[in-house]
Amino acid sequence: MSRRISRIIVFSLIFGGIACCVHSGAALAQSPDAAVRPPQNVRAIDTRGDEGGSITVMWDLSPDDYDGTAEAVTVIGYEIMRAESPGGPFASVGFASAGATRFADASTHDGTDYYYQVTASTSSGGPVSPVIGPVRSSPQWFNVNRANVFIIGIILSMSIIFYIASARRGKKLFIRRIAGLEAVQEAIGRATEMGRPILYIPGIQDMDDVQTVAGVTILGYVARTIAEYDTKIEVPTSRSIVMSTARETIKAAYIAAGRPDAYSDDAVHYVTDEQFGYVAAVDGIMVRDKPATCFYMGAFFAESLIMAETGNSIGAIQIAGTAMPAQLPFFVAACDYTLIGEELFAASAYLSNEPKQLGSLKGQDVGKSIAMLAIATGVILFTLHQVTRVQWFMDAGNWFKDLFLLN
Amino acid sequence: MWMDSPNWVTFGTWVAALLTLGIMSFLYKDNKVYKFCEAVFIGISAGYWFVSYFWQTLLPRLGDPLVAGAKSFFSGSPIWGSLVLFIPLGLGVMMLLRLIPKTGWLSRWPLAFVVGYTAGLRLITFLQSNAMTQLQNSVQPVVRYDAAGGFLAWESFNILLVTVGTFAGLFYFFFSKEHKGAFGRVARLGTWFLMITFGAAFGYTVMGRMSLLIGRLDFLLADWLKVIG
Amino acid sequence: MSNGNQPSFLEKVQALDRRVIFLFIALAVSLPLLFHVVFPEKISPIVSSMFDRIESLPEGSRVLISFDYSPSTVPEVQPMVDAVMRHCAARKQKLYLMALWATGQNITDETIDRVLKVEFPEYRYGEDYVNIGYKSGNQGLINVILTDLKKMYTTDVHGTAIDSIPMMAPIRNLRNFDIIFTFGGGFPGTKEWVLFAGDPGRIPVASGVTAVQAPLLYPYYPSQLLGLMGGIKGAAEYESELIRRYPQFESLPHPGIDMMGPQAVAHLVIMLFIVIGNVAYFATRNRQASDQGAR
Amino acid sequence: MRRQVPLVITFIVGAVLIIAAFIPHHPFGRLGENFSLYFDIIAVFAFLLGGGNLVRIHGGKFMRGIRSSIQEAKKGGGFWPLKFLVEFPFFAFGGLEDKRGRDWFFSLITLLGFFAMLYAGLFKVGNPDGWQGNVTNPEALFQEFYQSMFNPLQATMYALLAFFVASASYRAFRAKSPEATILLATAFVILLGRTPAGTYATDWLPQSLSFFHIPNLANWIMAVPNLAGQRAIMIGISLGVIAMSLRVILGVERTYLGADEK
Repeated sequence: MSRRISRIIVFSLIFGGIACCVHSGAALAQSPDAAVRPPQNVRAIDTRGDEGGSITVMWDLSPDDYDGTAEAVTVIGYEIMRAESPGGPFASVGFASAGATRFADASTHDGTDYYYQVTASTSSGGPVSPVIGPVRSSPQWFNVNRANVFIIGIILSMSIIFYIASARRGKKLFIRRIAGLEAVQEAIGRATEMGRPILYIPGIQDMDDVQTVAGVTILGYVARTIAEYDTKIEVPTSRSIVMSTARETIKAAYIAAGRPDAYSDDAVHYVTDEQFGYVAAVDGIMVRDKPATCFYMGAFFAESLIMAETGNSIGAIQIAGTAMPAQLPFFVAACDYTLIGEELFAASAYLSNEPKQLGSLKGQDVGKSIAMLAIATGVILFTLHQVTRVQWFMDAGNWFKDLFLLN
Repeated sequence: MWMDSPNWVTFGTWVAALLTLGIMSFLYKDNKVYKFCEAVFIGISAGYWFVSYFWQTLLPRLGDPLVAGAKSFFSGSPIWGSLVLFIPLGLGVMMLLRLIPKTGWLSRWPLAFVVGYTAGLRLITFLQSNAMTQLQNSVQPVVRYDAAGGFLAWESFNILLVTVGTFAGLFYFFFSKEHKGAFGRVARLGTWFLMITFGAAFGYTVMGRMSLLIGRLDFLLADWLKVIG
Repeated sequence: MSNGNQPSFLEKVQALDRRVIFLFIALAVSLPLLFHVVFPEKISPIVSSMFDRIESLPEGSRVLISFDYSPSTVPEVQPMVDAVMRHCAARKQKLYLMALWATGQNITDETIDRVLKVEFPEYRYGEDYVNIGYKSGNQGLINVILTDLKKMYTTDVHGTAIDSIPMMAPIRNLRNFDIIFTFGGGFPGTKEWVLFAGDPGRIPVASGVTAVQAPLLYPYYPSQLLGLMGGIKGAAEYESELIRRYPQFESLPHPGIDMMGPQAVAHLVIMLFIVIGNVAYFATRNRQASDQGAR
Repeated sequence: MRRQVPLVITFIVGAVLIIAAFIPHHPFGRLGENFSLYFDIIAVFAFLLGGGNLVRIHGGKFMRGIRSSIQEAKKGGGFWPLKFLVEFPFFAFGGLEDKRGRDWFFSLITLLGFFAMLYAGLFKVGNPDGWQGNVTNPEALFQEFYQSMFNPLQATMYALLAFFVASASYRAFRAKSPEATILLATAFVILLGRTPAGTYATDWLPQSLSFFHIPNLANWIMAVPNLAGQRAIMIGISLGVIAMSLRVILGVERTYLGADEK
């Protein structure tokens, strides 16, 4: 909530700052004794869409604030004063710089009556506005400021859920080949032929990273094939929860393949939470056990290239997938196949080959179409404004752009 | 203190230097010294993290509030705040029930909580920070004029290029359409933009990585061998 | 493939043992370190624009330096700060030091002790330089001091009243500074200084940031940003220009230049290997093609 | 039943968390924060499993290894503890892939490191402020271990990247296809732009061609085409995450939950 308030402050400050500073040089020459007038039309309301504890005070600029034409600026800012009774005593709760027209007082107690007045500050005191109030703060049940996030979230979610549902009803969907995932089968087959193990790295982050969740679900489908082929798999993990989840996942895959007896907890073992300690161990496993195939699926940081290069040096087939933009180049350079960003999240759906999972991929495509449509609309509106100079396009463009504004 | 004595400092430097060389020996080939360093690293780092979790999470965020809650319980004050903590405590204990075969299935409850938490939280954060912010930044005129009304060809071209590149890149990610024909060509253009992104990031990172090596060599040459000043 | 079972030299080069590359990288970094190999850095326009500005400002000009970083980025950022500070002091300009980051205040003190007090003992606190320290508020702070500095800063870091410090007398707000330098690598930093002080106040802002940050800030140059240094390379450029104009600084530490020696050699070695790899690749490919043609 | 309850938990936790993002009112306003605390606490409990696993693996290796070493020493009679001590270095540093488990020595090292760290940290050994002291006090034994062992090991492992970027770029940057050529060319220009050589190489270009001045070209690549690629990746990722999360919350994707036995 405080972020929202600070955004409001920031925006008012931007405009206020621009407004006042252009002429503040001239202001210095002015005598500070010139009588300035207080801010007009002061209002105070409960801050919208918050969890309580905040009241927003608004005002119209003092006529002596910079208004675009005035030669001089004498008001350097506004002091917001608060009291619990109309007679005072009033104490300052904050300061807004010149040109600002609102301030969020985030130090209120819900249900208490407050009275406000706003001082137009000059370098030597300043006039005060009339007292307003009472006003109380309270928490709300819906954050109207995030209505746009809500609506866009609904649109994107619905497009995905719609296609999951329609695929479940049996509608046939086309999904293109994804080379990296087509190679999974072949890579497991190769390890089986060579009688060497498969190394699976589910990233180095904990389960609270959605990339790790993706990595573990992909592990589920990989493990199913492994169980059928009776290949050995090694999953060193750098987090304990990932270890537990990976064990559940692999066990389920062995049961699904009808070979629960072949499963052993030893396939998955914890190494250390430390990023580079983990890598030191994984490198050791690679050069000693010489896996035929290495999977890297999840969230990676700098260690990505250390593992991928060591894996390359032992001649393993390597399939990587991550949504860490900074590490993608290294996987692309050192691995045979790399799932880029979105493909990592699509992988488990693709490998599952279940209609409803594939349906969600179609939904993602619709989401991308919506995103492109949105960009195109905004770009066209603003470009039309530049070309035609018709203000309406600018207004429409700004309205449209604000749909994606986080506040 | 004894640890501040010059001998001890020298000893610490020697330990650090030998460990440094041990790890570097892996570049030549796997060997016993590397294996030794690896074993040290795994042991102390796992211990280090557990100690950190213990003092920085378990005690201040679970232990202390529970003790405080118990105190206020006996003094008759409200204890709702600490009662809530029995939820994570319970989930944590369930996690340990894996160790008992009969109750092992209960450990899926905390896992289900964790995955649900991750899914719910990340859906919102990625919707905001990736989708909406990027869309907002993408919306800008592809034709630009300066204040005097002159056409800014270069700026306009750059923005157009970014917009086209973003679209082409998104085309590449389409799953439900074969990369063939006109669509395929745009998707191909998208891969070119992705390759530029990867090449740029790769080239740009090299300097940072070299700095790390310079740092290590500087330690070996200056602090340990003292051959450079 | 070439005739016979023996792989040709070019094929061997293509599948070069990576340890050969490792060896070259190790040498490329350690030899320049050992023998202090330095390269003449050619100052790029984006750095020279701010160097020249400092150079052209008259004696006694007012320079604001904001320390917007933490110890973790000191290795990358500090060389730039030292170089700029030295330059300003050599030009006898008045230094006003502050910080948007809480961690910046200690770094400011450390820099004063190490650079100003040692190298410029004639510099007097309160007359030639002042440290007004850290205040919270990020861009909000910038915005307020753009109109009224003394609203936020009533004392310096030592608790001395601002009004009793001689060099603070002519300062009412940010517009009284001739140039603002911001050093950092995150939020708040250069972007905030440009948007909240430089643009609205028409004050020249120059900046030194980490290498990772720099590309994100290039769009601001040259209209909104006077100049920009990115990481060690930026520091090296500034240091070498400084030494070129002020040879007396040659004996002082110049970590930027020192670090760039191994950096440049290592980069060149990597590029050389890329070229060799491609030459070998094309040579074998062409030979393959001609072999097939002959058959 | 055993499978249904976890699915319901996932659904409720995920759905409530999404809705709570739009409800500022207590108790939803801070639900995300609270759940993140719960996660941290669960993670500490889980560490008992992970750390236990580590101790079990290396303890097992050590026990098996030392037993077989002692047996070896007992063979042929004589005073076996002395023989054991003499042969110890040979056992410890036997072949890397010692089939007879003689590399128990390394497991011992791991265990020693682990317990030494726990001992130093949990009991705050050598902390000048005693029990009340901060565990990160640099004078305590815990931080001393950190400085002299953890730190150099970590920094060196990290520094290996300098070598690996070199070997990876040598192998990967070959102009084998249009895509690979673009990757190669971009990386090359950026690399060149980071050295003085880049400045000198194109210094002779006239002002009108300043765009092709290597540092300028490198900056342009970073600011324009690089940005386009980044944006496409970021938008794609957001949709991937939304779809993945929905599949998990709705129970369409449930691999991670395991299966019932029997």
